[in-house]
Amino acid sequence: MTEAESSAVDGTAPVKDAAPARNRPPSWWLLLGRDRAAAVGAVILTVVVLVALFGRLFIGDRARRQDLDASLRPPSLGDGVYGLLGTDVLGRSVLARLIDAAATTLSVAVPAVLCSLLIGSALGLWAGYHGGRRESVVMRVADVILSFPSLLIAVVVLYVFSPSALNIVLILAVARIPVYLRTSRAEAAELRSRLFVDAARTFGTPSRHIIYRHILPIALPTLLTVATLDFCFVMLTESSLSFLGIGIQPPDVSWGLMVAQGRQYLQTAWWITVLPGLAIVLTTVSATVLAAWARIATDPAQRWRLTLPRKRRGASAAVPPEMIP
Amino acid sequence: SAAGDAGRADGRTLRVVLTQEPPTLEPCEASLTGTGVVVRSNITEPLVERDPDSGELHPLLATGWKQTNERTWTFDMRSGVTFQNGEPFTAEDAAFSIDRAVNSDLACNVEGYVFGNEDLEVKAVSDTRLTVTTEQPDPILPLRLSFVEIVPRTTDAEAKVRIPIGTGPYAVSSWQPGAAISLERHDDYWGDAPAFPRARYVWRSDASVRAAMIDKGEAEIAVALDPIEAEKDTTASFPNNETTALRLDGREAPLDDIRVRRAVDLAVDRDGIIDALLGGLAEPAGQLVPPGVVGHNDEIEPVRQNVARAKALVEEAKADGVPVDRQITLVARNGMFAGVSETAEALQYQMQQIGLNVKVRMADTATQLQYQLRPLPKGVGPIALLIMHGNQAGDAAFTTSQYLLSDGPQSAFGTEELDRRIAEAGALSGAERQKAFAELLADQNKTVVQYTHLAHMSGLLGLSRSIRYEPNSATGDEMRLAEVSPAKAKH
Amino acid sequence: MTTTSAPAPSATEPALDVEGLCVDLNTASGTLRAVDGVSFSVRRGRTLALLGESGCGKSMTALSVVGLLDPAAEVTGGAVRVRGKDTLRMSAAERRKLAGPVLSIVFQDALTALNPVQPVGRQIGEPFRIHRGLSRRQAEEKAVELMTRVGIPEPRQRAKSYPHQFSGGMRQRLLIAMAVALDPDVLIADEPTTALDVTVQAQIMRLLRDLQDERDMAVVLITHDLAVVAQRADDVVVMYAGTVVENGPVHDVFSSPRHPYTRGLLDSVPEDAERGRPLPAVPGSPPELSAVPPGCVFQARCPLVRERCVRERPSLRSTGDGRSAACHFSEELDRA
Amino acid sequence: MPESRTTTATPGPRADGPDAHPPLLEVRGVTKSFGSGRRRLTALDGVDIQLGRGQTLGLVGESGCGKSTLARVLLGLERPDAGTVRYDGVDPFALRGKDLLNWRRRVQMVFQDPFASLNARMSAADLIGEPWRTHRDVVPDAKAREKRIRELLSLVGLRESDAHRYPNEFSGGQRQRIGIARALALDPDLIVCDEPVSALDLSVQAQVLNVLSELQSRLGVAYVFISHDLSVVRYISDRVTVMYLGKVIEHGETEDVFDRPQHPYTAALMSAAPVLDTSRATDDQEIQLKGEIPSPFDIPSGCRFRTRCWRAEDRCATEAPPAVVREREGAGDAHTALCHFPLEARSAWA
Amino acid sequence: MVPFLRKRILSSAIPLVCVVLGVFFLARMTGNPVDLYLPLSATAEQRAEFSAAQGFDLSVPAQLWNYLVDAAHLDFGTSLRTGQSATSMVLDAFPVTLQLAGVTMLLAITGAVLIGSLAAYRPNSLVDRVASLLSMTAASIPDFWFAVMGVLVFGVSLAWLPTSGTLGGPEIWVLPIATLLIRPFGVLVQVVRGSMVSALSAPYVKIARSKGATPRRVIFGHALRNAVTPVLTVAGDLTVGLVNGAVIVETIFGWPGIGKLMIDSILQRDFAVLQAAVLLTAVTIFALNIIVDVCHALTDPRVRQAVPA
Ligand SMILES: Nc1ncnc2c1ncn2[C@@H]1O[C@H](COP(=O)(O)OP(=O)(O)OP(=O)(O)O)[C@@H](O)[C@H]1O
Ligand SMILES: Nc1ncnc2c1ncn2[C@@H]1O[C@H](COP(=O)(O)OP(=O)(O)OP(=O)(O)O)[C@@H](O)[C@H]1O
Ligand SMILES: [Mg+2]
Ligand SMILES: [Mg+2]
Repeated sequence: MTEAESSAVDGTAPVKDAAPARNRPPSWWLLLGRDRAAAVGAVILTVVVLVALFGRLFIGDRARRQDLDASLRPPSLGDGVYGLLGTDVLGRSVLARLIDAAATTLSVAVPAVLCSLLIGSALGLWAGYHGGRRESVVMRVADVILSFPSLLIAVVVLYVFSPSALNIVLILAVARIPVYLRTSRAEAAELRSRLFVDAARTFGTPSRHIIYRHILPIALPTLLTVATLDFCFVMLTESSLSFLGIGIQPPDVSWGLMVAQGRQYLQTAWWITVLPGLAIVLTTVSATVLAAWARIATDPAQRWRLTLPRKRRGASAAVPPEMIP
Repeated sequence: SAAGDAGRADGRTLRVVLTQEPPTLEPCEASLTGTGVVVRSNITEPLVERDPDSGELHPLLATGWKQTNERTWTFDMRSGVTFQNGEPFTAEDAAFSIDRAVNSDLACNVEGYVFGNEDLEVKAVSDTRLTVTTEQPDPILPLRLSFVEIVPRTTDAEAKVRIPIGTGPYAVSSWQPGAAISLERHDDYWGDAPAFPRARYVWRSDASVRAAMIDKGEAEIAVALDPIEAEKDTTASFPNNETTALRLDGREAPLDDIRVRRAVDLAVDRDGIIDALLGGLAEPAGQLVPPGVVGHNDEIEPVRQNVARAKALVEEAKADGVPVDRQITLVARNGMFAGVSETAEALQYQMQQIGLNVKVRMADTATQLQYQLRPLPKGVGPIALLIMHGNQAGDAAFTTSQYLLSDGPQSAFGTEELDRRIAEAGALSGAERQKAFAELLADQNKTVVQYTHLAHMSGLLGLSRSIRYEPNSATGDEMRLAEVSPAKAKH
Repeated sequence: MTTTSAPAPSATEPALDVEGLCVDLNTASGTLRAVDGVSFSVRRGRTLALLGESGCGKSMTALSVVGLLDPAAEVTGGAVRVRGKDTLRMSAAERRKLAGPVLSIVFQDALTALNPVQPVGRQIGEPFRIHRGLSRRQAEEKAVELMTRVGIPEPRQRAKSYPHQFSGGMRQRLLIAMAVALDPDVLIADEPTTALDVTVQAQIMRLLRDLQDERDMAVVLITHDLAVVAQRADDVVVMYAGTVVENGPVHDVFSSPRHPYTRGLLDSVPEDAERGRPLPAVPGSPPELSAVPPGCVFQARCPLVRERCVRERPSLRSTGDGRSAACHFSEELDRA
Repeated sequence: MPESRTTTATPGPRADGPDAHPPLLEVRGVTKSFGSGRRRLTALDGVDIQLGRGQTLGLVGESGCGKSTLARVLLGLERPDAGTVRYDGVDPFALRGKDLLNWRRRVQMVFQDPFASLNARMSAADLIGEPWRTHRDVVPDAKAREKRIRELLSLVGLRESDAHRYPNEFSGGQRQRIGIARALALDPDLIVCDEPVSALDLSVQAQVLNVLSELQSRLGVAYVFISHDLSVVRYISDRVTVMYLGKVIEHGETEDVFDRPQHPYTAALMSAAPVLDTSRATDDQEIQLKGEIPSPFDIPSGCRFRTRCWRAEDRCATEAPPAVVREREGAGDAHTALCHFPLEARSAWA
Repeated sequence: MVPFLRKRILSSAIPLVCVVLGVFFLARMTGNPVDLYLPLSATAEQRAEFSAAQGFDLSVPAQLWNYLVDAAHLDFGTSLRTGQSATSMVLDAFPVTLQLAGVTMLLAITGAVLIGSLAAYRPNSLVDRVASLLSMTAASIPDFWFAVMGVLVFGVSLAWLPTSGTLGGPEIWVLPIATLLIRPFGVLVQVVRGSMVSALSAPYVKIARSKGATPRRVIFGHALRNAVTPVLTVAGDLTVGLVNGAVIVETIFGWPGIGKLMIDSILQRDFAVLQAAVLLTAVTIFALNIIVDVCHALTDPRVRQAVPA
């Protein structure tokens, strides 16, 4: 028996006084520190976010400054900081562009994911919780959006109206709403018949509070997992839009656009396309790892796994369903 | 190693990779690039052909022609020509083909493209003689007829055909939709037999894949490679008669001020763009027509970049109250040429360097056409439109009437003076015509400055080491497979 | 009592012998010891009841015996011997050989313990396929026999039904059928009837006993129901906070408990209690696993607590007549 | 359809009390079925119950007979297909807004399944305090809430330090206590307890039963107490209602039902209950019912118990059994049962 | 099952109509295709004539009416671009896409089930971590980049595979399928793993292990079928993505599928083809959703029973 800190116990006293205050659950930082992969992911994400937020302050116009004479310089240590990662075909610093692109990329991907997440899950939870006709209407709407070629909407909006970042966000958000809608509806429909929801109803808790307090927290990790995958998907789609010429418009630059534009220089100047591709992969993998961690850390039944020595730790568990392309 | 789509490299099949599947092979649509590149001069032939370099007309299915009166031309037909279906070629067939292309309800592209609304009166006088009568006197009718591909009488006159029969060196042997078009040598061809008994077209829209197919030996010819490939010894570039320019809409401030337009002209670094973005394959341009076209002005030097002067001009304009801060939209079309979006970016950057406020808008063809063609869109602010103009006919009249008239179909504005000179020049011929057009082109650069000329472009062809082929300025529109020979034959 | 298969232990040798079993539990705030040195043994044909406050580690003990602990828990000490071999030191493959023919378990939760997407016949026949290498058809034949045995009407048709088409009681019987399929030496039943109503509960207990008689199994019965224990068990082990506090033959333990906790437990039966008068419950609650006091685990709730109890943990001492108790002052109870 | 209530007088508690006050809870002819068409399952079939303030009604019956469904109807979680539910004469299904909230506060439930009825992501303190987030006025400030949570925890025999633990860290019995503490949080007038102690071991069961009785005597809480542990029901209930396949088949004062059951099913139930006497072999006295409980989709004609009844005759299959009322001498409800051949006192066992 | 199907199909009808109408109007919003199909120098009269010939001069409601009337006769019009019937073009392209999508999903599901299960059986083992990292990376690689790399590396440098194309032996499938595969595979591995982990912690798995079942039996005999529900859902949605948008692969490798046809007809304002293509894919997608539901019912008897009889 662990005889730890209980020397102060007075045997005759009632146990509730004697028992030392139970350790509060370990702090998030500690839990994060215990999972090395997640910690690395968190660091990378933080760096990306910081770069996106403040990078532009440091690089000034370096991301836009062209020098046609310095076109396609390979990465080198000799050309100062901005030459570290080479230059693109217009002689712009790839490093500066990566930094600039981080902001654009995130400012497209994050709002797009957030919008679809918020709208989709709100509607889905509502529909799933209430069921019946509300549910069928919402699901049919999801069907329509899903079977609609999103490319068509993209082309219409981006060519007919202007291909602004805002429009891209809107399109991506609308196109992704059904994913969250279906996921959250399925979760809510399953959860609404759980006893603890009934219990909450017996206290007179209004539906919206039940959804918010009981259903959302359980559905949230799944939704977050979907969202991280979607985050990746949105970046890739934005890149595909650039491939088709309707993505982010120059001189704005996003990682996706860099990959798409640099594609033709793959053989001669790999750095233009590989580096932004790497940025996308690193960011999404970090986000996914972190989401997996969050799944465990927020689940009281799983949290213990993070407190173990690495090799004995178990699964991150549970299903992230419906992570549609 | 695995063979590609175009079949194995057997030395007997010439494999060509295009950018996209030809929508149709209907001969009367051969002025569409996608169709013509396959059909023209390979499967079907016209009566006369225009030499892409000299601009002169050469006999093809017609051996000679003359203008018999103001409105009538007579053509002599080549004899001993057979169609790929075995039928002999006669003047009847020529008459039928012209009728079908120009006078029918088929809505052929040639009709709109070359003949306008005009109908022709065509008559086969004998098996070897044909007369064509126009409503108005037409000095260049033979040139126009060089766009009409000759098909046998048995061709459907009511509907378009997808697979044509012609007199050319190759006949279509099969078309697998989406995958490939195969040609077979036409053994009774009247001219020299082509070196390759078979040819096969496939298509890939991605330039790097096309280049890869040459590298891999999956194709002998690949069209429209990216300039980045220019350094390889398996590529050949050729001037393709296309000229790129920025059309400035002089009706809207700040582009309505000629100083601003001049400043834009001075701001552009043509050499830089050509070297860095176009693989050094283009020539800086100072006018809309390339050398070799009637009316090209040798004297015009492309403007050299001069940022300081450009800035000064903008400053000056600004001092006079021109709203130079107003946002100018630079419209360009995706896929117009390789590197177009980078070029647009470079232009935007260079314009911004002199103090203008420019936004790039990449558009698809349909959208870009709204900006290019009259009626021009309203309420879109000042537009700088990146255009690419190809003068296939070889005469500046085709250019000026479209691009320089103040109400030209593809022109934003102009001056009455220039309109008058264009009209005058069009009526001239010979050296006078050349001089008049050359002068008015120089004049537009001085007084109107609607265009900031960029470059006379080049195409880039991928050619496998196993073949020999000399591309010319027409290659982009009609690639004559008969001119391709195996490399070893050369040595 | 008949010894059936060759390697089976003799009548005197216990079929299951658990010695000093310790199980640690990983939680977010540290590692706890959930089972601390539990020992008991049971012979063929006998029933051992495992009693104890909820949360005292009964299920953990059962699960570690059959090697099915959650990943959060880990056996850290002790031995579990069947047929003379310590299962805790076996390889996974060796252990699998025992699971079914030697050691078997029935879980409490019949609602979820059957695979919802497989017909029950297939599931019940599975042990035969795993251990006897029967074909699917033969195994299903066996399953039908077993279902007949546990009293499922129309077993041939019902073998094709899915778990959700059975009532709770029937599912529990299916689980039992599955557990006894290979005539195990030892059957562990973890609260097999808690979720069921009395009539069904009685049926199940009867079934278990009949099967035990028929197959000469050793049964470890985990339950809260003292009445069931009294009726069905031969021996009883009383656990408290992860430790064994008393064991012995049921009749003796119930008539004269030698640990104050056992006494308290027996007193709380509402059977003959008068309505309106409070039931004599044991006050307080067991110690937290993260802070078990160094002395007696029951000290905080014990009416007899002395200074010694705080200092010194009483070990499980034999008190004669095959019984033992972990109390410094068990004699006092006897006298009381 | 709250308006189409029928008020047929069937066996069961009699409504006419000595005073004009309506009873705390009165249920008449409640019918509830699930599904539709051929797969229609009648879970409740014209159930009547009645309960006065500070009283306890025990509800027993075979698994699946509709006890939990009735509990859910009482809590307004299911709307009955027919019949009326009245609390102090008020129909909860007609309430809206503030009135509904006030009613909700007065009626609470302890759920049968301690695993499913607690949200695994909330700590014990959050769970117990959850009702206050809707009923903000009950315990207004945070300090008081914490204190009250501590009180409630110790009331049900948990430690104060358990407040920060999550359900998965508790054993089944400990969870059930959290559920009970939560039901007590709003100081309700009526608690519907759906097998509140079946997951608990005896010592805790005793604690919990003591808590419940104490609350009743102190605050006058009424209970509907569902259980299959007859000794517990007997200990805690004033009256007992026995259900079989969605119908009330016997009702009466606890002693009457336990000591002098009229319905054969009740008798069988009583005999099956194990007794804590190691020397007594009880099997001989146990009435072993034949067969399985019939499918609720296909309820037998006439008397629904006849398929398993050892006294059944042809008549049982054709005629619905009449209500047999055995008047009792002292105060209290009459002892009613639905049977063609009711047992005489003590005829079945002992 | 039959009433279920009937109900499901009926409930798809209204959304389908919405899709068809939506495409019709959206397409019309992209402007008049006349300019695209006439030479730049065409005169105003020629344009008007062309417009009239194609019916673009009618009001949008009138065009809609004509379209609906024709569609009712299963006539979806003629392609402006090729002059062929839109129906035949779409029907030509569709099998290509279906084959691509089918083979891809088959491989993706099989691979993901194997690898995901392996990873889930020993969570956090080396296998698990490698599988997770690889699948996450796979899911986040831009597909066109992967495709071009594949062409350069396997097509040109190593010369193991043809660069592109549809004619030839099985080797021509490798690169397109690999490109299409990476993302679904990456996503599915994670879904399978997640849902396997929860399935493996279910009580019936404990029971199976208490019977002495081997890991293989536990995974494939017991857990898999229970874990398959989310996998099916996700796989269905991924397939939708493939049916609707294998554009990049079709573009790069020259596969004449429906995705490329659709984007081409959008860019070329070839409304007839676009409408026919969207209708066909929408019907396919609805059918796919129904198939997924049926699969759910087939794998899970509880769902089967919940279907109203
Ligand atoms: N994941 C966990 N985290 C923390 N504590 C746990 C966890 N799992 C189990 N426990 C604790 O381990 C102890 C033993 O649990 P076990 O399930 O063996 O109890 P039990 O005796 O079977 O109880 P019951 O009779 O209620 O089923 C309990 O106190 C429980 O709170
Ligand atoms: N939501 C529902 N849908 C369909 N059937 C239901 C539903 N709820 C309950 N039932 C059915 O109604 C019947 C009565 O169920 P109920 O839960 O009330 O029984 P119970 O008496 O509480 O049983 P137990 O003692 O096992 O808890 C059962 O046959 C059950 O299957
Ligand atoms: Mg237990
Ligand atoms: Mg119940």
